Amino acid sequence: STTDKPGGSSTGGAGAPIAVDLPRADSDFWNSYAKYIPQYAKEANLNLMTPTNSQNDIAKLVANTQALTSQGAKAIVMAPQDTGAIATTLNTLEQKKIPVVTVDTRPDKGNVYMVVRADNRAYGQKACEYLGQKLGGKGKVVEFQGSLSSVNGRDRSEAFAECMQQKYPGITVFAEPTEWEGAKASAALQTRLAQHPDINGIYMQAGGVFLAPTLQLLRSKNLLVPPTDSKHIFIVSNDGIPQEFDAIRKGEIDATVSQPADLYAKYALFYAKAAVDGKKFEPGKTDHDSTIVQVREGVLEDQLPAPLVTKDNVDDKALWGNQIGK
Amino acid sequence: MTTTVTAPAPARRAVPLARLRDLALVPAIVALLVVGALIDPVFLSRANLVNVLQQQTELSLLVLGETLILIGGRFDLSLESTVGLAPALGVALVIPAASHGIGTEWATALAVPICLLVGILIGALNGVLILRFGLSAFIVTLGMLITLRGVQIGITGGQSLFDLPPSVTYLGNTIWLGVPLSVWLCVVVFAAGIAALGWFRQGRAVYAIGGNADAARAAGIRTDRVMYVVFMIAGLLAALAGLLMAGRLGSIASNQGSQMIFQVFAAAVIGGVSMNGGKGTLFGALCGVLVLGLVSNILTLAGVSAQWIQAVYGLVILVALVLARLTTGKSQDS
Amino acid sequence: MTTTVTAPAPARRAVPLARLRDLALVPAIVALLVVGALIDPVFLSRANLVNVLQQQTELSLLVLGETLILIGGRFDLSLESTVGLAPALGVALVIPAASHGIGTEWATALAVPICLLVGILIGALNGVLILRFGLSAFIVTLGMLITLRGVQIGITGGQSLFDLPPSVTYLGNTIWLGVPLSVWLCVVVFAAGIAALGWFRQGRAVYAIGGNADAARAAGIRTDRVMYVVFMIAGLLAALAGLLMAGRLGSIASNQGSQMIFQVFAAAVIGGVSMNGGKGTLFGALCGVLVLGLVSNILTLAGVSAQWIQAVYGLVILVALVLARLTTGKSQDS
Amino acid sequence: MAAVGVSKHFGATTALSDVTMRIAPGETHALVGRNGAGKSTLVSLLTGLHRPDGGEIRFGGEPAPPAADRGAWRRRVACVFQRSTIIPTLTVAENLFLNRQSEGGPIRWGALRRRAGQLLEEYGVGVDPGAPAADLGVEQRQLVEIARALSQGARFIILDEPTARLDAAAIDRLFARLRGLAASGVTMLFISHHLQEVYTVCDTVTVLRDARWILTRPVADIGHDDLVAAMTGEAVGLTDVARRPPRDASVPAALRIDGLALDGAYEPLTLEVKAGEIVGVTGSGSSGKVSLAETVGGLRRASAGTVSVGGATVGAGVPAALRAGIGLVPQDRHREGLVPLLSVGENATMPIADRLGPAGMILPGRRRAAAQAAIERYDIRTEGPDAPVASLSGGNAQKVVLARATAREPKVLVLINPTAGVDVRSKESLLGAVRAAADAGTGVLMVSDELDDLRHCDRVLVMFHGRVTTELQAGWSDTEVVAAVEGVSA
Ligand SMILES: Nc1ncnc2c1ncn2[C@@H]1O[C@H](COP(=O)(O)OP(=O)(O)OP(=O)(O)O)[C@@H](O)[C@H]1O
Ligand SMILES: Nc1ncnc2c1ncn2[C@@H]1O[C@H](COP(=O)(O)OP(=O)(O)OP(=O)(O)O)[C@@H](O)[C@H]1O
Ligand SMILES: [Mg+2]
Ligand SMILES: [Mg+2]
Repeated sequence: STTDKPGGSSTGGAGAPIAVDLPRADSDFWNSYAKYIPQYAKEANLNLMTPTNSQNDIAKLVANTQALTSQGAKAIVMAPQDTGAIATTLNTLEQKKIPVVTVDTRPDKGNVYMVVRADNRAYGQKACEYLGQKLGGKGKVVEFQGSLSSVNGRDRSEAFAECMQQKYPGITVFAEPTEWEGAKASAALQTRLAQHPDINGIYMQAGGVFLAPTLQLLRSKNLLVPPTDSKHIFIVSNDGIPQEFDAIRKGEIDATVSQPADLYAKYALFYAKAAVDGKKFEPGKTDHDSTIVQVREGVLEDQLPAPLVTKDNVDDKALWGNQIGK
Repeated sequence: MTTTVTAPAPARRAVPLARLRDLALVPAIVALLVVGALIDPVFLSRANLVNVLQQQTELSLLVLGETLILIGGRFDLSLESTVGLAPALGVALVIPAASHGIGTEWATALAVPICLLVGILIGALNGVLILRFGLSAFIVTLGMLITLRGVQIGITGGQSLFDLPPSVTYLGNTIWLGVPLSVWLCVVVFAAGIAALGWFRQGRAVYAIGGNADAARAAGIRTDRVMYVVFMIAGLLAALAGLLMAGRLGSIASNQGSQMIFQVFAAAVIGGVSMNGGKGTLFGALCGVLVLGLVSNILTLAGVSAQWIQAVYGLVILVALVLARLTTGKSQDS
Repeated sequence: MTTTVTAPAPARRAVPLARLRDLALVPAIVALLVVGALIDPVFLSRANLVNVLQQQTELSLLVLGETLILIGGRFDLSLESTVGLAPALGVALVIPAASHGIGTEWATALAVPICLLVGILIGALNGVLILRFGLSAFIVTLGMLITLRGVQIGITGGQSLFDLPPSVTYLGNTIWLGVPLSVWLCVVVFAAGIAALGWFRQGRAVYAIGGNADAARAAGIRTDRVMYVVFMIAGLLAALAGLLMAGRLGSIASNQGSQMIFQVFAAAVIGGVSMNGGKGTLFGALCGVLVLGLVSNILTLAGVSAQWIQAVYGLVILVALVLARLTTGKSQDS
Repeated sequence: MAAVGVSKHFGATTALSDVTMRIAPGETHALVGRNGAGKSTLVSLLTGLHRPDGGEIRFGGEPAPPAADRGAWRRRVACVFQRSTIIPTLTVAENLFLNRQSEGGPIRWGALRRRAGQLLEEYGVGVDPGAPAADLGVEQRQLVEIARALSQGARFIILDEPTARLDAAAIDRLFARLRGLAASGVTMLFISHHLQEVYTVCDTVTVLRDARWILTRPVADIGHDDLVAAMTGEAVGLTDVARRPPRDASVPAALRIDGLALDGAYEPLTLEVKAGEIVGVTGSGSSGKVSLAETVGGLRRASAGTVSVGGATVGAGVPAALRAGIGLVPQDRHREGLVPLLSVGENATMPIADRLGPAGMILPGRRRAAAQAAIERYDIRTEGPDAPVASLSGGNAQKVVLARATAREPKVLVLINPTAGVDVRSKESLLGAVRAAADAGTGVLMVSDELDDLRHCDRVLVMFHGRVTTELQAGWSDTEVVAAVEGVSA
């Protein structure tokens, strides 16, 4: 609803108000995350303030944070897409003794109570290993890079490039800048296919934006063939949305790294509550299949598992993409 | 009084500058073709050139609409949001709620007509605000740009629409005689546009309105009515571009078309269309579209690093401009 | 022939429309303050209002620069890239390569002067291309917008710079008498601007140039020189805005300032500045900035759902426009 | 055709108040009045461009068509507007046939250009129908507008100051054509500030003053002085131009032009204007007279030669010219004369902005005072110094331009067609001001097509194809000038 009483609790829970800022409203992954937030807040009986949305704009995030603080938030969950520019805000919040949990991204500077994140370098790594293995160490791979100004895009790109260079030097990688835009990816792939008709692998750093354009293009070029066909192009995606699972079931793509939208929401709220309650965490294994690491002084990071989904485990009920309707 | 009438000043045949300006980009296009061929022989392959054309179809339709409006002396920024909203609405009204539809589940055959109708309505709404209420075109369409995109996000909840009915994907996804249907479509639409602007009264009226609206009114042109039609045509073309894009990409992202408006203006203005109205041709604008398409294709083929690609792209555009200036020798307007 | 001399038509004192137009947004601002107070008592708290002001400081500097250029009848889209590039270059030249610097490691005291100088140079470059080469301002600055952003990404590799020297963070991060220094700075700069445009020769010259450049030239105004200065001032202000933003955010993202230009134009045009030159005031533009800031603050406080916030924002802007139109009763220009 | 009790207001200005005027079919009706009397406003009502606030327009007894039906208006009335309605971005041919390029169906450009060529030839306009209208000179534009209006075949034609920008030969050609049209039964409404023309071509005359109707009479029944009295509301006649006392040969030269030339416009020319002397320059279209004045005023850069004022050479550019003490009234007040959005006061004081306050500051009080002085001195009809200059009528706008040119009390005044579109009384006051400036020691170079202007000159130079061919001392006869302008020796 658009008119929830501001500052009030939309979940009706008790305790200190906890604020959540959503990073954007135009991506499937984050919209799923947004849906999980109130759901888990209810489960944990939290006093959740109406979430704000910073629309992928750091200036809006800062403004939202200030507004939420004025409205009495005792802990803030955010997902700064620009990891550099949030530093000052974090300092301010620290001075005001308001703990921050960041989701998906780790600030370059400044202290936070906990970073809830999957290891984005691992995404790139997993994709590289899967492709390298399927291609037998040689071939040509197109990589749709995310925006260079986002840490996730950079981590995935760097890890993918390093791994390819070290482990599979026989594979040529074409890294296409896309700014997370499907149309740019489609145009680049089309051009690249004309230049190198023998391309046999694709790594997409975000299934939400690249999946449909890629499939549509390959379909129109009759390149969407089963893995048994020699013309098959191996595709690894990233995100774990239901559409990707469908495509895996149909054999149109081969794998995706499931970025746990549900766990992000669940543990972001979990740590926010823990912070308000004054709990402390130490590096090491957790009770939910993950590891807390200390990335630097003042910053702990809970690295949630991000499973590689292939035809073998695509129907696993535990995957968040199988839990929501499309 | 008797006078031998002095011979009228020698009517030196003026160089048809408008004509020249139109062709100003042809050398640039040739140069780009040569550069492309040198960088990679694949560039000149039929497949690659067809790709370039197909990738530019949506942009070219938007540019056509925008050029009409610019020639008429107005302005429309909201086209890029129409590219997203029109097909999104058309699709959301027909697909089931499970696929992020609105839940109305109208007959799928209605998707395309709804989409086009939405485009026309948006154009009409712009027209009402600008022509009837006398609001500034820039700020109205900027407001519409934001609002329409917001409505799309609101309706779809920010999700991409994946389950497109075949009628929607048909246009952007069909090949006729080895060339995408969308390319044929553009050829037809541009031919019609060039004919209308060059040889028909209603088309010439747009030039007159952009050149001097008062004079056009004095000459009996129904300036408002003509501009309403122009805004609606532009909306329709934007909706059509949205359909093509949806078909080509197989889905409608909630940011479909976003950021295109800068490219639209770049293409039109590089192609010699004046921001002050009354000047420019569709042929020139089309050349502008091709230049942009060729430049990005070549940069992709050349494998310019992600780090520097944007700087190179911008620089190439600036150089193209300076060259166009030197070839025509005509100062451009602000 | 006899005629009774008719009395001259009563020269009723004309309502100074320009003055009225200036104040057109004041009721809107008052209305927003009331609405905000009703929605959340926090809204009227000193802290919140100071926040709103601080958040708008950077935008307001850009709007000042753009308004000067618009009044002079030109156009500059590249300001938003200057906001990023100028401080990025200033910082990259002084910080060590390990912090993503270029490696020159000049004296840190140079960061701010370099930043401001870069802004001025970019303005001068725009001036050369537009005034000297006679290129279209729209397309030149669009090209610059892309190129400058590309250069910033190229230099920094797309990384944010976050080891900023204290001189750079000082301006955006200091509080004087309970109010951020950046707010004081804006107050001073705007006061200077309003005085210059209203009561100084060079300021009035900008209006004359935008109103009719030929007439201004015939009246002895050095039109090109004035416009060079205006472009350089705008570049300088954009660089300053970049410094403020860098200080406020504690780092310089490679997309710092990106997407701001739409807001800049929205604020200026809502504030009554004409896109056709010669019309508008800094006070009006400042009101436009405040309206935008208040609207977003209120929408945040009201907790409008993420799904619909953008649509609501756009709609509010459109409504503000229509209201401004109805209060002044003056038709706006295209 | 009738306007019955029409009124029109623009904001606080009353442009027409309860004006009733009937024009009988077939008559040639003159409409005269001072600048700002409301003539052009009446035209805009009669052509359907504006709707009257009160009263109504009727054609042949029937009410006027609805405002939206432009086609119906155009069938009833054709008009040459005072403001240019030429569209500069289109070709001459298309301007001539705007919105009637074809009878439906595609336009045949070749045929259109040929038709345009014929039409232009009939009116003696030597331009290429395929050229963009932006390339036309002021006079050629005016001729194109006239040709367009007369060729539409309407039975009622309005001409709002058609002759203000034409030279004598073109005016003669126009009048010959108007007489032909009148003979064929076409009704005409003719507006001019040249009362001579009213007597030459019109049957009836209507006078407007201060937005009100004053009288309608057959021209034969009203004398020149009475007409002027009706227009001005003062029962005084025009005085003959007083001869100026001869200049003393020892007076120093205010302006010296030495071998000045502009390629393609005029050939090297040497000329001296003494302090207090008024030198007229005339010639046909494209004789180079305007270019000459513009070079002296700093608007154009000479290709050879020098201009000097009081012995010191003047650099290129307007600022240098201003500094040297040259004031300029440019040819086209809309293009180079005024900044429409700014106030009367600001336009009039633009060149003296540096004198209105310390350190580049402009003190509003001082500006208003300076502007008020100029308004009074030139009798500018305006609501006051703060009114936007765009709201002035043509003649009053021209006075603002003159006020601007004389703001710095120049040593040399360069005027280009200074009285174009200015009413009789204002013309007198304008020229009186010029004479007063000359009497105070200013050297005046006046480029004009109008014999009335030239009569105030101490001597008149006639240019032909870029060269001064004739020099006439005061006391010349009209035929001498006309002959010299046309390039035939008298
Ligand atoms: N669009 C307008 N807005 C405001 N005032 C106007 C407008 N048009 C005309 N006026 C005013 O109406 C009055 C009549 O103007 P109009 O142009 O009809 O005079 P005119 O008799 O044609 O004068 P001229 O001989 O100088 O052409 C003037 O006071 C003028 O300032
Ligand atoms: N800067 C220039 N370069 C080349 N040719 C020019 C230039 N200025 C004027 N001319 C040409 O010189 C001729 C004289 O021009 P000018 O405008 O001085 O004539 P004019 O006597 O003022 O005519 P009119 O009465 O029509 O204004 C014209 O043929 C014009 O096209
Ligand atoms: Mg008039
Ligand atoms: Mg001339």
